[in-house]
Amino acid sequence: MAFNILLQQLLNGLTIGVGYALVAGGLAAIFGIMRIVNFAHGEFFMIAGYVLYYGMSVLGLPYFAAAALAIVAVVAFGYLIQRLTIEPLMETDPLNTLLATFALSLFMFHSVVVISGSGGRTIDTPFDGVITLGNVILTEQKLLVMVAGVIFLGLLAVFLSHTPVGKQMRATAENRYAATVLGIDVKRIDRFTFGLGIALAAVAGVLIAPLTPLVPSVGTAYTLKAFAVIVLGGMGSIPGAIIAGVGLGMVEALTAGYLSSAWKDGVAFLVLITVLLTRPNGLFGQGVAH
Amino acid sequence: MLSIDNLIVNYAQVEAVRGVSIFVGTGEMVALIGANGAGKTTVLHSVMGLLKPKAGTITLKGENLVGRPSNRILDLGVALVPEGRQLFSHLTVQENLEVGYGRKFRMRFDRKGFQSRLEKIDGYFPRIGERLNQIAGTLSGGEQQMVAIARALMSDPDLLLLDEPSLGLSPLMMDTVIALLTRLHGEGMAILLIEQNARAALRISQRAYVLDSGRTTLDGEARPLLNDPRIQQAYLGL
Amino acid sequence: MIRIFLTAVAVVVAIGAPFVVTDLYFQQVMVIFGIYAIFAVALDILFGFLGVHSFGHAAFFGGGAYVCGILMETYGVSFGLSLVAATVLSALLGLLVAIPALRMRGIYFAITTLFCAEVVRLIVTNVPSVTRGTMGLTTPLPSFPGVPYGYENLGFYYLTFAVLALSCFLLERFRRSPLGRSFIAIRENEQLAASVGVPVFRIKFYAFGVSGGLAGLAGAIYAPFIGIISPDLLSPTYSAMGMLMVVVGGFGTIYGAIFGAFMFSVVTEIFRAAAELRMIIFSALLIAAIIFMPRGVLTPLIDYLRRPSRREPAVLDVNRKDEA
Amino acid sequence: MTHLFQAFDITKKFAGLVALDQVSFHLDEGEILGLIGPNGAGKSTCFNVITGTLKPTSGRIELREQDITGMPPYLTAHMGLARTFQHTTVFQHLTVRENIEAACWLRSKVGLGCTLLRTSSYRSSEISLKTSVDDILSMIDLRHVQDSRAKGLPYGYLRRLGIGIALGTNPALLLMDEPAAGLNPTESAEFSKLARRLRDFGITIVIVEHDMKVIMGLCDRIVVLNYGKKIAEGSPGVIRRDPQVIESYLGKSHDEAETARA
Repeated sequence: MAFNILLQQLLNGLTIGVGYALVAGGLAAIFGIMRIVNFAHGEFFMIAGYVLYYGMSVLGLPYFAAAALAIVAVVAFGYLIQRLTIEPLMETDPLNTLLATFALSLFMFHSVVVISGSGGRTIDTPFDGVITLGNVILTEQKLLVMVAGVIFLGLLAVFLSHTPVGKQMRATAENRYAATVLGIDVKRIDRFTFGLGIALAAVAGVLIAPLTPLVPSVGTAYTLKAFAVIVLGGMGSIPGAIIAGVGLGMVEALTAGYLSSAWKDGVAFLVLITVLLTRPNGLFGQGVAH
Repeated sequence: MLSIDNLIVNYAQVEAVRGVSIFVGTGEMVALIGANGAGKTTVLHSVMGLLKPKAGTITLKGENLVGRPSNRILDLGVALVPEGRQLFSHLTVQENLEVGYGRKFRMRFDRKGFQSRLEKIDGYFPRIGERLNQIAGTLSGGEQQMVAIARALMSDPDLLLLDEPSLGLSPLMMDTVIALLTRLHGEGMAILLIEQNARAALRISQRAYVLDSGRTTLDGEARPLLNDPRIQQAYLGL
Repeated sequence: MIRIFLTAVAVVVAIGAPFVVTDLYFQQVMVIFGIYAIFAVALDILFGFLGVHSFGHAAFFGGGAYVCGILMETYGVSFGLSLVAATVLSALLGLLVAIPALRMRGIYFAITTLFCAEVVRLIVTNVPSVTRGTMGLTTPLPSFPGVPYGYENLGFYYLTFAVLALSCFLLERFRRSPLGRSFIAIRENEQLAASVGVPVFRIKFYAFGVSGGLAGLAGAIYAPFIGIISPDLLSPTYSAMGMLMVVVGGFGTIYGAIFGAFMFSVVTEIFRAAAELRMIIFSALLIAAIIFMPRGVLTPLIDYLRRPSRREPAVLDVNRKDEA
Repeated sequence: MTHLFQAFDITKKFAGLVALDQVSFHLDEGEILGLIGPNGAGKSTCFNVITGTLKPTSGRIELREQDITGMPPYLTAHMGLARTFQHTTVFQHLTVRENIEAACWLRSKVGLGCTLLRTSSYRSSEISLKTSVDDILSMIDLRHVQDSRAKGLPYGYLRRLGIGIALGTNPALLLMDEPAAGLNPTESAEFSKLARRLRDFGITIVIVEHDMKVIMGLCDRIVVLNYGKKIAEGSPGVIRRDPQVIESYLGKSHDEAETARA
């Protein structure tokens, strides 16, 4: 019996962890290549959830169509934001991009509050069934999160290691100067990276949003979790972010299951601050792909 | 081929280059020597479009290079081997070469073109072929320098710029690099070489320019300069 | 001279204003402005003077509010004593945060301060027996000596502006002293400052305490004034609010921080903008300010007015000495 | 006889790479010492180890017979060791005068309380500080621009201001990191004059510099590093003719190279 509870918690943790891995993987890519910390990252996750909600409830679209719409819309919005606010600041004091993305997160958060109110929204997907495996239960949506999440993470890995652009991204992350010398259009890589990072957050948003009541503050929560994850995984390391993301999800689920759900965020922060103090380069060190 | 005329570059408030004119003919190997801080790297960076000159012109085969982004300059046939090698040390040797080859923003990779280019280059670096899957950072210093040169050659340049290729190399490895440059030059590639080891550079070059505090103080045939006391003066002061 | 005159005018106006405009709502807005201004000035000690960019100052503002609220509500401690306790405890909290944070550089520093604030928020949210958790804590209205019942706003008004004036006075005095120059040296170039013997870490550490204490004092006045406080006070939104005020006003100058607070509280209040709309406007303004006016809105304006002769451009004549 | 400064066998390794290998040298009061060597010879590492920016792996550094090995920079400054930086490292947004004032931290002995209360001790120390700052401004010849912001001043001025900031600590030993880099010949000559003036004033100077004209013309003694090792030491005349030094800079001469190949 106790084993079943453990298994159940681990499964829940895996679902959450895949979400963290997607959000943090994008954040790690953006940091690794552009050297900026995107404080608004979770807000893109949140907005994807809201576009999904309105796509389904107002436009009456089916789940997958609304999800696709949400991802496209959020990426387009992110691209616009990158061109308008981040690109002009890339060559200036790093504090500027930090402040700008912080302001951006406020802007997005409060805009959603004005448009949709601060109350929760629930999204009903067609995957509301429950799968029972022995004593362990799993909703179909959670299964979808895991399957789709793993597929997307796998696609990301393949993309980074096997496509020219993926290799250029890793090269740029490691040595921007050498990349420029070799004729890589680093500005273009930046734009693409930002778009990709946002897309991953949006994917996580459309997958996770139906699992929880959707509130505007979920964005900030995810930003903070993603920060914890990329610090744990080694700033800028995408594989590190994925491993640390899944790991954090598990630890949180176990904490929620065995201690109290109120303190599960505390565990993340505690682990984070300990890591920062003892190993400032994170558990897995530096580098985008290794 | 390359013609730099009266180049002036300010770098971090300093007039790093104050009126330098350099000419590299087709298939010519030219050395650019001088003490540290004389402005040699600044000249190469200006050619490569990494720095914006304050004044002066840089033309390649009659085409103006000033104001063009680095990737366009590369397309015109210039490649730079930067100081300190600057490999992508977490990527494999092959990936380093691929990045040097397929720099255009494309999702599909021209594998055929890459292979044929690689075979061509393999002739220069006999041991690169065995090490394609090795992580670049684990190579020895000399091997890294070889990969750095090979990576620059992947773009099939007409003019190769090298910034201190012998820095930090053992004498034996240095000889290998020198031999490689001589061979490339023999096959008709134009080379502009910055080298701290002035004597080694002068021995293999046809012509040389001596830079001092951002100005050309001496130029001419390389061989006669070898034992010219003014070289020693430029380095050690008198 | 102009400075003294302007200061005198400001003091007279500040003292007299509540007697001229007796509107309760106006007084409330002014108190909020004053509290925000103290908070902004506190943040500016780190941002402006030392170039230390704390992203978690809500911890001190909210922390001060909670200390004051809990002491007054639960333990019946007097308002004055609660203020002192809140200031001291917030200062200690500041020092506590500084220990891990100051070991970090750049973004790590930003993230660490942000997370320290989150930890405080988490604690406050999760010990409802003390803080009432997300329900919020009500705080009794204090009585001010010499202020009749029903006129507490006046008490808050004078308290707030006295604190603001005193902290500005001391800071300004400090800023213009040689000791203050060494502080600014840290902001300008930490490595260079250390090379001339300035103990950078120690100064930053104590400044964290002072800034945290002052922010806590602002929060401690805020709690009984508002009457009910919730863990929202500790959220990144409040940290951001302080940063908005400092950056929009232009950091490193005390008047910039006050101007930022004024814009944030009074001007938006005049337009009766809802709280949410105000944050939208201000965050957009902040982004615009970072891109187009990195030195804030007010500083370039004042520089322009201060120029000895406005017709001549402020370009230095480098040849002056050679000609002489 | 005791030396003002002594470095004993300082070694510094970075991840297995030996950047400095048992380097020893000393300085006597009133000397100008040049520290030279080709690119990557370990000059910067040596400089950073002395100023406390880097901790040596082994070895010992003494100033006035006191051990300063591994002391952080702000404490070495207290011991009387000042440094200048490469390029224009000044407080950009302060005026010239404020730059020097900011550097006088060690001279002003009044505490925070006195500063805030403006006590008489504060005022008298402010007056003495003003005189010191005036003296430094005259020394570096920047009095005429004392109220201009550092940002935007000509490069040569900023280099002098950088030296003025170091003088703010009232140093016994001044280390200069490439003080003549980027200066034109007139400015270099002016710099040499200033350095001699500082020496006459009782300040001992170490210069790391690439401009050999400056080094050869200014230094009493020169220490040459190559591959992290001290390869020569002596007067400019000796160093200039030292075959090992020449080889380290120019590479092997023709004949030697031929012999090596044979």
